[in-house]
Amino acid sequence: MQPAIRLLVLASLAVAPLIQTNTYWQHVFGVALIGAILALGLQLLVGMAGLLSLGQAAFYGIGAYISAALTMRFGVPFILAFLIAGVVTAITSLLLVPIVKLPSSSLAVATLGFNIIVYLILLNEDWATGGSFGLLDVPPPHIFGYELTTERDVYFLCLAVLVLVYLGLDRLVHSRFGRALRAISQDEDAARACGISIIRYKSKCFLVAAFTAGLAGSLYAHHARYLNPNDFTFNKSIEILIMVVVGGLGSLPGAVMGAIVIVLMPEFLRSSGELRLILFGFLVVVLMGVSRGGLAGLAPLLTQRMARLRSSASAKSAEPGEIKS
Amino acid sequence: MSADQLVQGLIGGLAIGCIYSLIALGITIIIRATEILHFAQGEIMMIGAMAGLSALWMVDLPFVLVLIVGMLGGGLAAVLIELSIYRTLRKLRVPLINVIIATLGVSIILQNVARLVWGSEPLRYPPLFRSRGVEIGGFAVSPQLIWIVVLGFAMMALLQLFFRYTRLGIAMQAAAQDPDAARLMGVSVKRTTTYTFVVAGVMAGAAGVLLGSLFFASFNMGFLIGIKAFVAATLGGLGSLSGAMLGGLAFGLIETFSGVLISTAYKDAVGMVVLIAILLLAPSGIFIRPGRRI
Amino acid sequence: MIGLKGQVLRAGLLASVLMVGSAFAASADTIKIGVFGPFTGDAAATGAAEREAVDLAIKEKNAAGGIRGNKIEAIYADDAGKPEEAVNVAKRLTARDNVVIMIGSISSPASLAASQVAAQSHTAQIVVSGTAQKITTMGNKWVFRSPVPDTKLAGDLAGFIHEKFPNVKKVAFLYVNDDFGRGGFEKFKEGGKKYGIEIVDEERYARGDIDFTAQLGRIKASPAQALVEWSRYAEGALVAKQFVQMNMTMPRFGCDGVAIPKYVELGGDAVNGVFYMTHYSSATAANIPAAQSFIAKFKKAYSKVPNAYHSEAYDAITMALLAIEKAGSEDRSKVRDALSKVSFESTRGPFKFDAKGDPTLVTHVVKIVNGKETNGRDIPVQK
Amino acid sequence: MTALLRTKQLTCRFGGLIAVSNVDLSVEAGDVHGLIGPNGAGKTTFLNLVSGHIRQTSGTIHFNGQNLGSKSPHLRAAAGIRRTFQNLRLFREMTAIENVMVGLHANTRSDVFPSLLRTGAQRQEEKEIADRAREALDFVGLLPSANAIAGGLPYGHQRLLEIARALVAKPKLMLADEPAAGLNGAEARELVGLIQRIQASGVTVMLVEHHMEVVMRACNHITVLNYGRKLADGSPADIRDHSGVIEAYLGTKTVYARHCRRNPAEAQYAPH
Repeated sequence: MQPAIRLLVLASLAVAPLIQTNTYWQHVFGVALIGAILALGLQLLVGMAGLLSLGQAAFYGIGAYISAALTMRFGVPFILAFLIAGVVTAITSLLLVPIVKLPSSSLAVATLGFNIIVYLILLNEDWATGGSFGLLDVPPPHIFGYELTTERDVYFLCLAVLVLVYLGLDRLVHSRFGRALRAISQDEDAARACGISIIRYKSKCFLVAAFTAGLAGSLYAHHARYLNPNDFTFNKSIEILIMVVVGGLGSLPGAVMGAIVIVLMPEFLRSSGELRLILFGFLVVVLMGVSRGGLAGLAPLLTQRMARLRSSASAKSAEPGEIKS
Repeated sequence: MSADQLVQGLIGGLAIGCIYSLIALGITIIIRATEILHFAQGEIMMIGAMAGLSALWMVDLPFVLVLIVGMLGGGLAAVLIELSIYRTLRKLRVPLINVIIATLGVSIILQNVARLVWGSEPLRYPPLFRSRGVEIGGFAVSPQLIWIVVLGFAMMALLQLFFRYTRLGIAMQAAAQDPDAARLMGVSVKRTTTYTFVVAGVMAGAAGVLLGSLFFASFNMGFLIGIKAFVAATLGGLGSLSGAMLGGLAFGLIETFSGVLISTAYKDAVGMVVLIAILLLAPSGIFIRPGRRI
Repeated sequence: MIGLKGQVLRAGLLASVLMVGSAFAASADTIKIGVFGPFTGDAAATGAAEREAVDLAIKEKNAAGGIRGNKIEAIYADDAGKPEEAVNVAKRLTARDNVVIMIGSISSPASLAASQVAAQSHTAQIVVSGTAQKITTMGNKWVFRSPVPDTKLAGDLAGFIHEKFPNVKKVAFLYVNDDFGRGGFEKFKEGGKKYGIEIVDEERYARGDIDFTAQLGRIKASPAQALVEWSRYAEGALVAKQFVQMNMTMPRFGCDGVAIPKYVELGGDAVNGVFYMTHYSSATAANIPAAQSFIAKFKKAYSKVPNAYHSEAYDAITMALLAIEKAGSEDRSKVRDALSKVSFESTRGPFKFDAKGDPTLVTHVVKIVNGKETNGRDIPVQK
Repeated sequence: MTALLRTKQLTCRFGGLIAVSNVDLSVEAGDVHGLIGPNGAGKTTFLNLVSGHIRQTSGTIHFNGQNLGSKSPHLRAAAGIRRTFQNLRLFREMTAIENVMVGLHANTRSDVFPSLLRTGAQRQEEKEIADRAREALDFVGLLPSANAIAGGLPYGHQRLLEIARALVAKPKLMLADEPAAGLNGAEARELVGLIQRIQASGVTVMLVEHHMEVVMRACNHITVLNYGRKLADGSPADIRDHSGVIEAYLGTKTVYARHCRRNPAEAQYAPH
């Protein structure tokens, strides 16, 4: 739509690790991009289709473990493992088909239950997952004969995946599929009267979201190079949900923004020590109040205010005594 | 399963179930009045437990007073949060999901404030009842567990009476079921909503003291219990009072007996599978209450 | 759709501002030691213990003039007990803060996760309380451990049971379902075989569980003659309480997870009679001079008695400082080499690393009698 | 001429309440078929049964010679039954044209993969969807508001938008549930014109309506329901003179007859 602006954003994300050469920050940026991919997937579920899911971390974990196991045990090349992780994760989401028709709050609790079940499987089935010790020494990603060992290389890999996922979801949202999802989220009866199969579309939506989460999981496995069930509890699901809502429901750029802010904010707040998490909580609460649409809705709000201030200021100087908001 | 395991499981499951029920009740009445999924309810319970314990540190109180202080603490925390945060958010007319995420924010704030105030170590609750089991009919029965069950049931009965027979209770019910009609009848829905949070907080505070006396108090005691209470409330059909009560008791028993009968490693998973199965068979929970769906 | 252009723009700007603006320089005239652990989250109490001990040692050292005239500075980093965060903070400490050596973490998974970063960045890491054998057997020469691994603890416990309770051949094993409990279980199973001790009932619980009726009920119904338990103190105290509530009487054996005064405080009367394995206890430290002076200093600073976490962390920082001194420079590999050869009087006895990076300490058995820790090895053989 | 829609002994019970009871009804292709009756007569329930939003307790529905059985609403929509709702059910946060585009869902195919790859066929289809949506908007006169958010449109326009959403798929049968509710006199007259144009375009319409003027002008066949039962069936003229209908509608004849004589304008409306 606005290729110039997209390019600008891409360029700024692309130069970030070149300007900031500290490997720690490059690592965190990579984590933020993976978070962005996760948030994009959940945005489709929550923001577009109105499905409140608290189980996204389960898919993330499944993708991560599949990708790690394939590369470590069977020597599958990274690219293939990455894709298989996405596909298999998407297939596991079919387990949720029976519950997609539940009303929103029950669905939230049921997906939370799904997350707990997956977590317990990751924790207890040592033979497959390494149990509570997790999987160590996941190999770094190999692409076409290159081993991406530095943080910067992996960052660019994540960026490439993020761009593809973003473009893909953007296309989906602005297609017949996306319209159907939004229709379902706004009025299920009317959507059915238009010929939309609610269960099929909700299931497809979970499928796409799970695929995305699977890809993110694979990236995470080869980025962090250590997997542990504790990183895939429902707390992670809640964190992803916070990213989406903070970024702004229904907005893809918002999801990316929300993820980056939620991942980086604690890093910035670290210097505030003991109060860090309290501040974080406050920021979440305040953000929920100041803007209906999260961060994505925040900036237009600010520009409006500014414009209003400016106009009222000029009105004031022109006609003192009469101020209209 | 031996007879002894059956008895122990029943009593233990009922006791923890009572605690789930008390929290689930709060979650349920909040959902009915505001449609908010209140994720900070477990933290309110924690505040109740801490308040009771702090009172006990200052003056040596009998247990009933500790319980009352805990209830006051929970109610106070709930009303402060409602007035300062949720009411403001509602006034700003933000989407429901924003308020729900804000409750997660509140949960983070409460946990960490509690960590600063009461420290990160678990705190010992003085034994409020005799804890060594007494033999009844050949089974070791803990008087403490029996007391928890008795007190839990008493509390729930009081709540039922409150909703059925007091003016405020009836007004709250009415406002929750049909806010517009209630407004026409002269009920201030804004005020009844605030009272709803108070009542939910008081219940959670009571649960906190009971839980503390059974186990211990710590800054992070609330989150997991809160989530489990959520599951319990869902099990009972979100929005129904008796559903929340029975859902809590049922979940306590399911948890205990799935541990006894199936596998302790997958104890929590069994509870979740049961929940999902029940939701599939009866999408509105076991105890369906006709009325508005959420 | 109208706002999309603006949204994309803002997303990009915000992201790049956040990312680019994130560097801050660190001052260079102090010797930095990275200390990470769970300062928030469920295990925050153990993280706090680590911090208290490190603080104490560093204050002492700085008061004595530091090392080569430089002050020592501890850079604390919170991993919240999560492996994912542990990787983050380890990267931060090594890449941004340029620490000379790292101390942490408390839990084994977080320590394991961080150990990869230690290897990649060529920084020595001293694990404070992670007892999983695996940490030091991965062929990572940069990781060292202050506590003794679970293999030794569990093996020694089996030996103790064999020696003092010769009739106990069937035990029930109750453990927390994570790396810590699982490690204890596996190693005890191995260690017990040698003495013909068989695990007839295996029960797990989730971290943070509070109700153990189901597990204890199954144990009570099993043919077990004793209960061996791999718990941390909070859950351990509840297990003890519920054990008593159910009128169970079999002998109970625990591990270093409960080697903390808080265990006795939370458990009250219910923990009387429990035996547990540990590398440190004030009850068994009477003839260790370093321990006595540590206890005295600690009491003065914090007006409480140090626990096993304190002593492990104190030893860790002590050996880190020694290594930096011995290395003669702040070069990370030199510090690592000096650390591998370190030898000193620790709060838990004479300290030395074996080839894997594990300490060669002896273990102790504590029996709780009337709420007091006593030396468990002193008891007569139980018939 | 065969009936497009035929119900036999159609019955729907909610607990003890019988909302629709043994209704035999047929709608001829090309008709505008009115369905009237006092409040609670079961008109909307009947529409819901035909559209599949509610399942019948017993009886059958045949559409276009095919037994609908227990087909879900989306399959019935695909088969050519479209509807509007009594209380506006628009996708409020989407634009007007997007609302109408959703109406074409059952008539189009491209799904996840074609959309991701943006294949030629998919782009072609999207273009067609947009063109047809604009056409439908134009048909109801809403083209100028195509890009407005549906929830922000004036009430009358929202009604029209719902009709456009149903019409865009060129259904065989359109079920319109009180399209005139809340419209003013001028708008109601325009609605009659619109219904006539819809009829002319070859769409059979089943109209549930309280607004008697609209019903009498637009319909060429009317069925009256009372307490869930079919009371009368015939041309508008037949219905006007049917004594049972007047009684059902006006209750005690004398009171309302006098009332209607005094306020002839009001007689067009059914008492609420």
